[in-house]
Amino acid sequence: MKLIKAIIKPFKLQEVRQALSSIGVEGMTVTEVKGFGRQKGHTEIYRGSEYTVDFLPKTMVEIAVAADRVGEVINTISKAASSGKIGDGKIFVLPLEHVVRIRTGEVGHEAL
Amino acid sequence: MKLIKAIIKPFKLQEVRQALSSIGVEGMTVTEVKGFGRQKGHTEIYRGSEYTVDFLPKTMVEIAVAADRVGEVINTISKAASSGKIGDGKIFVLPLEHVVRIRTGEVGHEAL
Amino acid sequence: MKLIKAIIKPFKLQEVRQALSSIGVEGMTVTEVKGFGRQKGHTEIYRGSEYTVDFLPKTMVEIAVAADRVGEVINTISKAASSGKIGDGKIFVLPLEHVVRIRTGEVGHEAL
Amino acid sequence: MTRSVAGSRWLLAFLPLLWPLTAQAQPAATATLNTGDTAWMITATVLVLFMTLPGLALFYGGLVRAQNVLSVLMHCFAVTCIASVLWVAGLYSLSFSEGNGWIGDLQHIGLRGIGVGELNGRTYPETVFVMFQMTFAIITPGLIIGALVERMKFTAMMLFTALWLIVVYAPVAHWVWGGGWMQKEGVLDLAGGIVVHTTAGVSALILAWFLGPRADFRARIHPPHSPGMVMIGASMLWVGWFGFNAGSQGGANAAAGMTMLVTHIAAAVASLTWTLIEWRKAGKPGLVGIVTGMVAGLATVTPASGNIGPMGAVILGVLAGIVCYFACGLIKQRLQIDDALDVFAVHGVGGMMGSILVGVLGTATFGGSGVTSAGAQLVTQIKAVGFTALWSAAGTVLIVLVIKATVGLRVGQEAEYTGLDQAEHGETAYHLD
Amino acid sequence: MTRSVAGSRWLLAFLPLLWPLTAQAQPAATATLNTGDTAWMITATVLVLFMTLPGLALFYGGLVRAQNVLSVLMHCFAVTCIASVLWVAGLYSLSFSEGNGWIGDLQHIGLRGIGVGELNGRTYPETVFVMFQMTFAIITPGLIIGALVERMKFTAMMLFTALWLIVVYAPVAHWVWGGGWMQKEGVLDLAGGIVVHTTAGVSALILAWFLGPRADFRARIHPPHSPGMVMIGASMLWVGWFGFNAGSQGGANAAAGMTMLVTHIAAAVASLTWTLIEWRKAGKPGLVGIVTGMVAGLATVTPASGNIGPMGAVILGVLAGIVCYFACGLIKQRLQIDDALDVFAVHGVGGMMGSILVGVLGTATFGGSGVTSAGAQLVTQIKAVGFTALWSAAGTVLIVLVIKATVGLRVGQEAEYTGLDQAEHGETAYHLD
Amino acid sequence: MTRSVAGSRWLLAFLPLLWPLTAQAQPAATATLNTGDTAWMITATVLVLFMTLPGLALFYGGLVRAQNVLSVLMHCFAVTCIASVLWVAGLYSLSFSEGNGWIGDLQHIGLRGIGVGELNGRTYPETVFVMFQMTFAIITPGLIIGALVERMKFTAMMLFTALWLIVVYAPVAHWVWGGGWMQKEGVLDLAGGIVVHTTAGVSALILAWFLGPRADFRARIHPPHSPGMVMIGASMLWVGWFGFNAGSQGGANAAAGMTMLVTHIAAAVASLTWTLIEWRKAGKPGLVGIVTGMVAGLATVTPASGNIGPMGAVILGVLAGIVCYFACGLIKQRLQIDDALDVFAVHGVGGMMGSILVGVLGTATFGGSGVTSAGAQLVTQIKAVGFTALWSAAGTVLIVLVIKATVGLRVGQEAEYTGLDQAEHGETAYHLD
Ligand SMILES: Nc1ncnc2c1ncn2[C@@H]1O[C@H](COP(=O)(O)OP(=O)(O)O)[C@@H](O)[C@H]1O
Ligand SMILES: Nc1ncnc2c1ncn2[C@@H]1O[C@H](COP(=O)(O)OP(=O)(O)O)[C@@H](O)[C@H]1O
Ligand SMILES: Nc1ncnc2c1ncn2[C@@H]1O[C@H](COP(=O)(O)OP(=O)(O)O)[C@@H](O)[C@H]1O
Repeated sequence: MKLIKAIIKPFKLQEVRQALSSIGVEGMTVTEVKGFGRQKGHTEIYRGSEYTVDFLPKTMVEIAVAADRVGEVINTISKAASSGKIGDGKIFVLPLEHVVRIRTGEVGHEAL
Repeated sequence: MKLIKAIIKPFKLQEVRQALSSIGVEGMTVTEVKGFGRQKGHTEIYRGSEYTVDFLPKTMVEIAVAADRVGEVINTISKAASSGKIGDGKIFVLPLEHVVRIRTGEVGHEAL
Repeated sequence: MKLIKAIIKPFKLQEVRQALSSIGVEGMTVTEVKGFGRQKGHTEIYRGSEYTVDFLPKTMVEIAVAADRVGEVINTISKAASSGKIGDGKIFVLPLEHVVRIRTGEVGHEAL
Repeated sequence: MTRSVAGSRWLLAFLPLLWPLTAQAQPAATATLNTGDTAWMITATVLVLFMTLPGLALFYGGLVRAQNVLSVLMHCFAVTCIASVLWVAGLYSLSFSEGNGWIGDLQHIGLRGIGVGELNGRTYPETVFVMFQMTFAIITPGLIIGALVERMKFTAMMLFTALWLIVVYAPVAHWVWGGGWMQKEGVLDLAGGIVVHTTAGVSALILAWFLGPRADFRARIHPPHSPGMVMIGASMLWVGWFGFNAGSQGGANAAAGMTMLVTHIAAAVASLTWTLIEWRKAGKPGLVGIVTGMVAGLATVTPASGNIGPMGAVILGVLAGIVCYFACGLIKQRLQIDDALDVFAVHGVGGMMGSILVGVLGTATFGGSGVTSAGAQLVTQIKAVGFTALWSAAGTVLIVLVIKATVGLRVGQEAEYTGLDQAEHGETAYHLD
Repeated sequence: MTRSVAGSRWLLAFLPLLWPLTAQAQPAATATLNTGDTAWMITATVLVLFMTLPGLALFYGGLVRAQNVLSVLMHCFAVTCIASVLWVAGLYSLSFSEGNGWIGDLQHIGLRGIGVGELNGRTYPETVFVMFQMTFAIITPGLIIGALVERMKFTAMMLFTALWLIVVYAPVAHWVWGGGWMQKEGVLDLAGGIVVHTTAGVSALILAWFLGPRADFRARIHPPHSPGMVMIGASMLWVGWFGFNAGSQGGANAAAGMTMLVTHIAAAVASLTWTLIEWRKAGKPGLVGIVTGMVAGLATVTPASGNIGPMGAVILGVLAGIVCYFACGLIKQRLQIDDALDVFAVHGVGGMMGSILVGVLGTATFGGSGVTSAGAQLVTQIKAVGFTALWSAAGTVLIVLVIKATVGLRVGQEAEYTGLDQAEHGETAYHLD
Repeated sequence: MTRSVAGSRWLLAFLPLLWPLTAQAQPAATATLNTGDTAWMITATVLVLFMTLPGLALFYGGLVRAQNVLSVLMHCFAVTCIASVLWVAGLYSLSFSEGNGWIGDLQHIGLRGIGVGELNGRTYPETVFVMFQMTFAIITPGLIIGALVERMKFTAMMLFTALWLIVVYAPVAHWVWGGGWMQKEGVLDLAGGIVVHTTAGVSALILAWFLGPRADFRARIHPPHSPGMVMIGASMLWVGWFGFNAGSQGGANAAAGMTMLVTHIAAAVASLTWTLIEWRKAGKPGLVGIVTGMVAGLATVTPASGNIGPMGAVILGVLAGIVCYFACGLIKQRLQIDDALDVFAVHGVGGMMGSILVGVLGTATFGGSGVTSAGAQLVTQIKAVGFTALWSAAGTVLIVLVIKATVGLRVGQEAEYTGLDQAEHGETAYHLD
């Protein structure tokens, strides 16, 4: 099993969710994060002084999936999250050793 | 060492913390997240129109532990976080290669 | 490749970012988290009653890097984040199997 | 004057008389300044300004998404400023100087001729009257903001406001309150069911239709980002509304007292009515619901509050709660018009309803006063409401066309997604960490 | 009249005289309307309503957890509406029409007989008096909300409010202000130390006891979710309180000026006193602390503000700061009663203290006026406070039993954990992203 | 009296006459109480208090970081309390009793001799005058808070306020409004361009310089944590300012009406002017900008609002928008003085500008009144502004030295990083989860 962490632009969350849902992936956990990268933050100007907001609001989507679905999920996310502009984000894949569903005690693929 | 990520219902956080504390696990990092899964969000109704809040507030607890304590920790969390209802959440276990305690420079198990 | 997760004191974020930037690491994702550990929370007193705030605000910095840069990055973070006081935080290193840059489709080191 | 005759005369009427041929002296005013009336009118003016800043701004600001709240506050604030300047520049004169039945003249342009001691037949200074009426000219376009939030360009909104005040507000204010034809026909509208709520409500609906719905209006609308902010704003509207209605009696007199009382009763009854319906229909009584009911009650009682008694207030309150509740669903769900914050359904429908029903509830039968023949008064009221609605609609269409041809109505798609706060104003509402 | 005699007579007193046998004409009122008094009384009414909406609502709303803030705002708003309607329906008549020493009659039911021009012996319209007193009947049950937050059912709260206004508020208002027995005995209570703060404080304590503590009251209580909101609300209470106290002088007169002054002094002194104690005891001077001190000072000075001078105000301010501070700890820590927002300790204790001490501080020795014999006045005051406290307690017990037997007092455990905003009202306070 | 003479006399002047040798009877006042004037003055007092609590507190609180917002609210609240107590204790007497040209005497210490019925030659009670002027003594040190936020110790701030009121405020108030030398020279300052804005603005700048900049002032300043809160506060300032300016006319009269009108015009024009400049310079019109423009406009018109007409108000509005906008950049960017919330640039510069320009705009040429010779009046005004600025600067330096030698000015570095809310007050502003 793998844990996929995708950092995307916040306004793409809906599209990504729908796309994942259409390939049968319904479970995910979403965190609001701040991104630093090539895409730069912005300045806000108050009373003639510049104030730097150097991070960008981003959304992190974490999805645990069976190893054999990783490619499909990556592609789906990539397509849905892409705007073609800088700052579209990244997808990270981490090994996932074990999963438990708290309610039932199911483990492994059952628990996804 | 392993990194345990548990997604639980927010109001269970206190119980989970106390349970972990009682088995000697004091360190953890907690993030507020939004969950999507089988448990569905809710609608809020304003002036006769339905507004969908499709995520559920969840709490993610991350705990780095020695490999030999993983089973115990999972059981403890499972018990404390369970309400028996849908949406109780999941526990993910990831391999953890290295840990450093910033203050002292200790590494590995020492640093947990 | 590795995913480095550093839990630091929020007011050290600027320094950590600048230090990382000076060794050429510009990309990172930052999350506000609540920490529990040896450093204890505080009490707020209202109208003579004590209210416990048992977590501490912490900042989690996640950085994906090539395996050969891990040591350098850890050292840089350690130095910049250290105040020598309890609660300075921890650095966790996790294996990272795959990275994709959504905009270009680049993968692996290219995508970092 | 029938509507067809009116229609044929108005173009003529507007032009030649704008500048008074002879600066007529005001009829010798025998009134002297009364400090109690003056104290109350200054206070009432403050209260009505408070309704817009920050009352209405918060009421509206809490209803939108967090990424657009500042743009709403900005709109309300900027509208206040632009309306104030235009009022002083010429709109007060157009609205309240003599002119003809359709529009005032320009004798008071730039407040010419309004000296410190001028009473103009009132018991309080004309400067205070100018200010009091200015706060109405501020809040009326302010109400329209509710229809255009989360997608209209700031420049377009400003241009709209300026033109709308000239084309719609000033004439209607003149007709009803400034000595114009409706006033001469005996229309009853103490504090603006016609001048304020009908004009703003109808124009809001038309504007919303031209703007088109917000990006995700059909798929999913977002809940109010801060119901608490909505409630704070609504509370300020409630307390300020006493300035609005009781202030419209022009003094600290017995009529102001009764107006205050019936205004309050209608608000309380409408709140409870709305809440009960919502409780039944949606399963739970909500905060946004109860305060919306209150606003509906106040909008509805406004035109009638000078003529009804407590019984009339209860009736209007109940009707406001019921009719405005269902009007919201009708516009948004059935007609699928994204009048985002329900300006037409709450203010427009309420204001029109109250403006018409005062014809009945102002009779002694219902504990009212000032209406002797319900039938005749109803005709007068309906004609006035109908004509004002048409005028507002036509004026709005005209202005929208001008804006479309010049600065454009709507922000780009990306700006809408990012939120207007960043895109239009370069600011972020909540930096909480 | 001794308490035992009172006890035996009241049941009789309440019943037969409710409906006036002959609709007595009011004694010929020679007063004429004074516009200055009217201007001030309308303004004072607006200020007192502003105290509840949004003042008190924010003061209380900021003190609870984020998941319950909307329910607090909702409670305050709904109480305003229900109290308004009941006041108009019959409570005004029960409180302020003639009746007997225990309760008014029903001659003004539905505001019957209160015409536009009616002065009823005052210098401002009776409609304004109805409104002014209504705002007191709103805020008094509003205060009780502080005791029941985060766990009481909305239906139960509404039912409680309605019954409590009938059983507790209207009679006590009649005794002290409506010509009832306390007034005849010469009780001093300008603006409601007895009628407002004793009744609300005692009832809050009893209700909190019956409700039981919030889920985690013993293990860990949660800090105020928004001290800033608390401060905003408190500030509005401060400015509004001038309407409350100075408005209770019934006109824009010299007495109102002095009342304003002593009210302000007590508030400022109590704030600083509280803060100094907190600074010493808790190590830091906090915002919630200083504003709580202010509210304590205002509650304490309220009954006395018509009779004391600046020196008396300083004394009451110091006492309010000290006594109310320690009362908070006493109730919550010692007695372990979860009067969540300290209604009894702050309002009840303060109000009772001020109501008693006016008997001393109103003497010329302390720069006061209106009290010639401190001893006799003290007896009168203590008797009135004591009897009112007992009546309030008994009334509350009765009502609680009714509610327990019908709709039930408390929400379920899950609702309490989730928060009342979602569970009871289906809303979320902060959608900030 | 030339400045050099003034300089040589003041030390002498202050000492011997503090305690009146003979408690002189006030000149027989023939005025009687006017209820309308009284109603308005009570209301105006409430409005000015509302400007500080919560108006100014929110205006400032929204501009700082989330970790310091409570400390700002706390400062405003505590300043209100301490100023109130000192005012009653002795400052009112020093400011407004007879004394000499430099300072009043102590005949009204502890409000001695101010009875309920005292009018002291006015048409409203002296108690109300005491209260009205107290609200000015509250907001003036309140303004200074904007310079010291995010780094000054709470104790230091409190000590500063107390000393500053004695050393700077009370004398200047006496000079200009209390019968002192400036008043005798015919200085015009209706509502405090000199007494309020010049003193506060200059002192703020000096204090900011001594405090030094916030930790990351050069590297990166943080945007306002809540522009919405800023706007709410600004709106309250706007509505409250009518109490400030029109209230300074001392009654509900024709002059109050004109003052209200020109005050409003200047605010609206300054808001738009500022916004247009910002739009051009920074690319976008922002909410914080437009409301800052408004405050600049109000500060600027304040001293002139008793003497100018609408034309003068427009001119002052335009100038306020332009000059204050660029003053902000000048102080922060050029001079690198961290007057954090631009107290000098907005209030100080605006107030001084208005105080001087009234000498011209108060002439009939500009539709004003009360100035016959612009040249002579300008000299009087400039002298008064200049001398007050110097006095304020000197007083502030003195006080800062005292504080440095005692409690210390600034919190430690860690407290500054953590935020003053936690470090100084033990509280957290937003517990939203
Ligand atoms: N090395 C990295 N480690 C962790 N997160 C990263 C890294 N590089 C980029 N990110 C995240 O991805 C987001 C987008 O990256 P950015 O370089 O701005 O543009 P792009 O996605 O087009 O390459 C960043 O805002 C940050 O949240
Ligand atoms: N595949 C997944 N990857 C990541 N998080 C998941 C996944 N499935 C579920 N979750 C998280 O677990 C929470 C609970 O899951 P849900 O399916 O609602 O109920 P249950 O825990 O009873 O299976 C979700 O809200 C989400 O945060
Ligand atoms: N075992 C752990 N798993 C995950 N996070 C931890 C763990 N231990 C500590 N942390 C995180 O590191 C932070 C600092 O740890 P703490 O024990 O307080 O001090 P120190 O860093 O000096 O050891 C905690 O607040 C928590 O966020």
